[in-house]
Amino acid sequence: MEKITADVVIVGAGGAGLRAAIAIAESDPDLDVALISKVYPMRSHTCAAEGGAAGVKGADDSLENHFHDTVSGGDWLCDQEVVEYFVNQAPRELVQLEHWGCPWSREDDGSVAVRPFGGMKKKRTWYAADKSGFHILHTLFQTSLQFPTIKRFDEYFALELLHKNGKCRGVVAMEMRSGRFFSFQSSVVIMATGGGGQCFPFTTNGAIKTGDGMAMAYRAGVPLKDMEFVQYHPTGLPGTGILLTEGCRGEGGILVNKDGRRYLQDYGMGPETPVGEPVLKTMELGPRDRLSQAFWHEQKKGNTVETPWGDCVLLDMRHLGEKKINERLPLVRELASSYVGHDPVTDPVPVRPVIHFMMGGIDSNLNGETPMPGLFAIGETACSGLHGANRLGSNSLTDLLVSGRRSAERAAEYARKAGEIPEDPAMTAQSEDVVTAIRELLQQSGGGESIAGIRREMKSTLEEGAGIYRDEEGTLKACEKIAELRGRYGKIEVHDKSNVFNTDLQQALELRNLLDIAETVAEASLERRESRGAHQRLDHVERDDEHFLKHSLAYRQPDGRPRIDWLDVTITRSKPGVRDYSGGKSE
Amino acid sequence: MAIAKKAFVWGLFAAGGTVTAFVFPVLIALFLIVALGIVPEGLRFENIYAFATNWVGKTALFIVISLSLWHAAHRLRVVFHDFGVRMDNAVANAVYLVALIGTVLTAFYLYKI
Amino acid sequence: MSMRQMELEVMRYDPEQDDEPHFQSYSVPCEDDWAILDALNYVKENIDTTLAYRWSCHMMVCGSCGMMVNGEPSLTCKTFIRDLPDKVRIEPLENFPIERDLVVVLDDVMEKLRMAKPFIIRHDEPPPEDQEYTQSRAALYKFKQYTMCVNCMCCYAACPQYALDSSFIGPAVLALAHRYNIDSRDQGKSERLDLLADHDGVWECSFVGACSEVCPKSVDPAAAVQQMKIDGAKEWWKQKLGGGKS
Amino acid sequence: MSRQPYVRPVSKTTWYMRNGRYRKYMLREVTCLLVGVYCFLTIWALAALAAGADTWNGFLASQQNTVMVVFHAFALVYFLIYQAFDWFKLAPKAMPVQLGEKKLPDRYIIIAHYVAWAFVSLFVFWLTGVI
Ligand SMILES: Cc1cc2nc3c(=O)[nH]c(=O)nc-3n(C[C@H](O)[C@H](O)[C@H](O)COP(=O)(O)OP(=O)(O)OC[C@H]3O[C@@H](n4cnc5c(N)ncnc54)[C@H](O)[C@@H]3O)c2cc1C
Ligand code: SF4
Ligand code: F3S
Ligand code: FES
Repeated sequence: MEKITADVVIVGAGGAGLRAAIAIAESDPDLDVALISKVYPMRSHTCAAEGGAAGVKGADDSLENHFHDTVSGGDWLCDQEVVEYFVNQAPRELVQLEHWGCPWSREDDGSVAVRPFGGMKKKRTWYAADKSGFHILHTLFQTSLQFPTIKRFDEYFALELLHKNGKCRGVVAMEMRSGRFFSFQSSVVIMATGGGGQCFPFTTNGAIKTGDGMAMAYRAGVPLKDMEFVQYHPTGLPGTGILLTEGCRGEGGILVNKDGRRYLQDYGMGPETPVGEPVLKTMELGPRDRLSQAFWHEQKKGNTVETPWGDCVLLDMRHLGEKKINERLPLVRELASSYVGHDPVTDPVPVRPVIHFMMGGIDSNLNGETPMPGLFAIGETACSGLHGANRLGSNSLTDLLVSGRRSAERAAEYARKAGEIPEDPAMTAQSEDVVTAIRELLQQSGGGESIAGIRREMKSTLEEGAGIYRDEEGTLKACEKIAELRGRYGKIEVHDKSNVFNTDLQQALELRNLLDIAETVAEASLERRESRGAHQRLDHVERDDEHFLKHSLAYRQPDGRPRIDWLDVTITRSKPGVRDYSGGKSE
Repeated sequence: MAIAKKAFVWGLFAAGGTVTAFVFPVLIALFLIVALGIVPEGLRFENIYAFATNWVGKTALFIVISLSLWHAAHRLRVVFHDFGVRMDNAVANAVYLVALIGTVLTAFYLYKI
Repeated sequence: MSMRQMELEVMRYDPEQDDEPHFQSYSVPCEDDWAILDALNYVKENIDTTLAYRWSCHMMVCGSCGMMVNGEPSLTCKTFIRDLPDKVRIEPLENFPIERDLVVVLDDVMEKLRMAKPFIIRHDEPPPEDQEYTQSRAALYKFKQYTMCVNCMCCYAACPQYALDSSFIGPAVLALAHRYNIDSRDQGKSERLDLLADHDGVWECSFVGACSEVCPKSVDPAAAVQQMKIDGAKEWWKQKLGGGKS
Repeated sequence: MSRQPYVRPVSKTTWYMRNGRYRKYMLREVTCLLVGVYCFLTIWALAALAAGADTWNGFLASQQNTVMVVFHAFALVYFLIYQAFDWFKLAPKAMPVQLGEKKLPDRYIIIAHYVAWAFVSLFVFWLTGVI
C-alpha cells in the first residue's frame, strides 16, 4: 500500500471542502493539502442547489434579524454562538465569492441582487438565477486551480479514518481507477463529505450522497449529533425525487388533492387565498415541514392521487400561463415535462415530499472541531448546531463557506503545531487492516444477499419508521429492522471482482455507510420523545424543552448499535419561544 | 506572449471567407451567364476595361481576388489536414505560395490594364 | 404507465479480462418516462451489477453521465427512451481512452482546465472585503452563457479536431477561458493569451461546430472559440501596430 | 498494474464518414477548391483584359460551351449551399451583437447578412449591366 503524507487531508471536494482547501492554500503556502473526493469536484452535489445562499445585505436588514430567523426556524435547537458567528461572517464570505467571479444575479445598479426566501424576514438570499449551488461550486473549483499546494485526489474513495490514542491520524482511501489503496497520513483530517439522503427512497440528493464521512467518523468513535432531524421538501417529483423549487409556489402555484381541494386549509394554514394571489406565510407559502406533514395526513385519508410512482398530490401552475412559466420557472417546466411527462402549462404536476437535507451529522463546533482531536467536520456532513431542528433554506450554502474557512484556519494552526508527521508503523498496520477487510468482502460469496435488495429494504424501512411522522412503535421496528439488515449485510456478494473502477464494490461500501447512519437516524428518532422542527412524533406532539432542549448524540457501541446520549444546547440571547406555525418560518 | 502568426493568417482567412460569401455567388452567376452565350453590357471590352482602369475598380478587384485566394489557400491547408495529410508545414508553404503567386499575377495584370 | 422492452447494447471493457471492448446486450423493461440512465440503473440493480458507469445528480447538472447514445454524445439522464428506437447502443464517450465499461479517462481535459486560468485575475486592487464589484446586468449577460458548462465533455467527444489531435485544448476549456476574458471583473486576458498563441489553442479549431450541436447546456463553445479567434486576430494587429511605437 | 485504458482507433483519413455532421463539414471545407478555381478564372480574365479587346473577346468565346454551363450551374448551387449560406448562418456566433441585457436574436444578424448580400449582388448585376 502506498503512503501519502500531507499536512492537511480534506475528504470531500464539494462547496465545503473546496472552500477549506482554498483558505488553507491562501493563508499558508507551506502547508500541503491533499484533497480527496470520490467524484471530480464539480460533480459534488453542491451543484444541485437551486435557490441561493443567505447573508445579510442591504440597509433594511440586520445581523440580528438573520440570527433570530435562524434560531426560531431551528426551533431553538441551534447553538446560538454558532449562529452568531455564522450570520456575522456570511456577508463577507458571499462577497468573497463575488470577488472570485461567481456570476451572482444583479440589481439594476449593478450590485448583487437578493431574493426573499421562506423563513427569512428580509430579502437576503444571494442567488445566481436558479443554479446558485452550481455556480458556487464551479467558482470555488475553478478558483482552487490556481493554488499549487492543493493536491487533488479525484475519484479516490475514502474508506476509514486512521486514529491513535484518540487522535485523528489520517484516512485510508481507494483509487477507483486502479483499485489501489492509499494510506493518507496526516495529523489533520477535515471531513466534508456531504449528507446522506440516499438512505431514504425519495430524495433530492444525488447518488453520491451516502453519508460516508458520517459513517467513518461514527465507526472511529466520534458521535453523530441530531441525526433524527431530516428535512423533507414538500414538492419533489415522484420517482426521481427531483426538486421543484419553492419558487413554483412563490409565483402562485397551488397544491390540490385528488378532489381538486386545496387541502392545506384543513391543516391550519388557511384561510384559503385566491388562486394566483399567494400570501406570505399562508396556504402554499406555509413552511416546508408543515406542508410535508399535510401530505402525510392526506395520504392517510386516501385523498392523494395514485400515480405510477406512488401517491402524490398535484401542484397546479396552469393559471400562471405559459409566458410567466417560461420566464420565471423555465427549469421547472423542463424538469416536469421531461421526467414525469406533465407540462405545467397544460397539466397539474404530481409531487410528493422528498428527503432533502440532514440537519444532523458529525458532532462539531463553531470551529469545525469534533471530539476527536485532529478531526474537523464541515458542511452538510457536520452538525455544528447551526441548523438546529430545521434548516432554513439558503443557510446551508452559506454555511459551507463560513464553516469551510473557519475550520481551515483552525486546522492549519493545528497542523503547524503538530509539525512533521512521524513515521508510524501502527498507522500502516491499521491501514492494512482496512484493506484486508475489503479484500475479504470482495472474496466472499454464496451468502445470497444482494446489495440492491438490502438497500431497497433499508430505504423503505426508514421511510416507514422514521419518515414525516414517527411514533414509538414504528421507530422501534425500524431500529430492529436496520440492525437485522446490518447483520444480513455480512452475506452480500460483490460480483464484480475487477480492480478497475469497481462500482459494485463501491456500492457495497456505500451501503455499509448508509446502514450505519440509517440506524442512528432511527435510534435517535426513537429516543427523542417530543416533536420539534423536522422531528414530529404522533405520540409526543408537543415540544418538550424541559427534557429535550438537547442535542442527541449517537455513539457506536461495540456490537455496532448506537447508544443515544444528550448534550445541552448553547443558548445565549434567544430563549426558546413559540415557533409561529401559521407560516413562513421554514424556508 | 506574442500571438502566433496563425492569428494573422486566420484574420485574412476570415476576411476572405466573408468576401467570397458575399461576392462569389454573383461572380459565378456572371460566368454562368457568359457561358450561356450572353455577354451583358458591362462585360463588353470597353466597359469592363474602363472599370478596371479606374482605381476604385482596380482596388476592388485586387481585394476580392487576393483575400479569396488567401481564404481558399488556408482552408485547403485545413482540408489536407482533415484528409490525413500531416505535413502541415509543407502543405502550408505550398498553398500559401500558390495564393501568393495568384496575388502577384492579379497585381501584375491590374497594373498592366 | 406503459412499459416498453428496450434492448441496450452496451460497450463493455474490463482491462483485467479483455483485450478490447465488446458489446453486451441487455433487455430492459423500461417505463415510458425513463431516461437512458434509468435503464442503466435497472441493469445495474437487477441484471448485472458489474456494469460500470458514472452518474450522480440525475438532473442534468453534475455532468457525470455523458456517454454515446446511438453514436451521439449525450447526457444520459437527459436522453429519454421515448425519443429512441427499441434498440439503443451505448458506448463510452468517444475521443477518450476507455478505463472500464462506460467510464472514460478524463485526465487530459482536467489538466487542460488549469491552462485556461479559470479564475479572476486582477492587476488593480479588488474592492474591500465587504464590498462587491459592480457589474451591470448587461455585463453579466455577456458571459453568463459560458458559465453554464457542466464539464460533461460531450463536446470533446463530438469534436473531430480533438479526435485527430488531442493536444488541441478543445471546446469547453476554451469557452471557459473566454468566459473569464469577457467578465468585466477580470483583467487576466493577456495571461490567457497563450491559448491563442499556441498552435494547440484556438487555431486548431476548424469550426466544425459539432461541439455546440451536442452541448446539453447550450453553452455554444464554438461561438466562444470563434470570438477568441477574432480577438486574437485583433490583438495581433494591435501588437504589430502598437509594437512599432513603443 | 491493472489499468489499461483502451484507446479506440481514429482513422486520420476517413473519420468524416462517421456521421452526417462531419460529412457536411467536409462538403463545406472543399468549397475552397471552387474559390480557387474562380480566383484563377478571374485572373485569367484579367490577363485577357490586359492583352486587349481581341484577347478579351476570345476569352469570352472560350467560355461559351455546355461543359462550362454545367460546371458553373453546379458550382453556383454548391457554393450557395455549402459556403455562402453556411457562412451567414454562422456569422452571429463569431460576432454576436448584444443590446443591453439581451443578445440580438441570431436571425436578425442573419437577415442583415442576406440583405447586404442581396444588395452586393444586385449592385454587381447593375454594374455589369445584367439588370
Ligand atoms: C436539490 C438540492 C437543492 C438545494 N438547494 C439549496 C439552496 O438553495 N440553498 C442552500 O443553502 N442549500 C441548498 N441545498 C443544500 C446544500 O446544497 C447542501 O447541503 C450542500 O451543498 C452540501 O455541501 P457539502 O460541501 O457539504 O457536500 P457535497 O457538495 O455533497 O460534497 C461532498 C463531497 O464529498 C465527497 N465524498 C463523499 N464521500 C466520500 C468518500 N467516501 N470518499 C471521498 N470523497 C467523498 C464527494 O465526492 C463530494 O466531493 C440543496 C440541496 C439539494 C439536494
Ligand atoms: S461546453 Fe457543453 S458539451 Fe462541452 S463540457 Fe460544457 S456543457 Fe458539456
Ligand atoms: S467541434 Fe471542434 S473544431 Fe471547433 S467548433 Fe467545435 S471545437
Ligand atoms: S447524472 Fe448528473 S448530469 Fe446526468
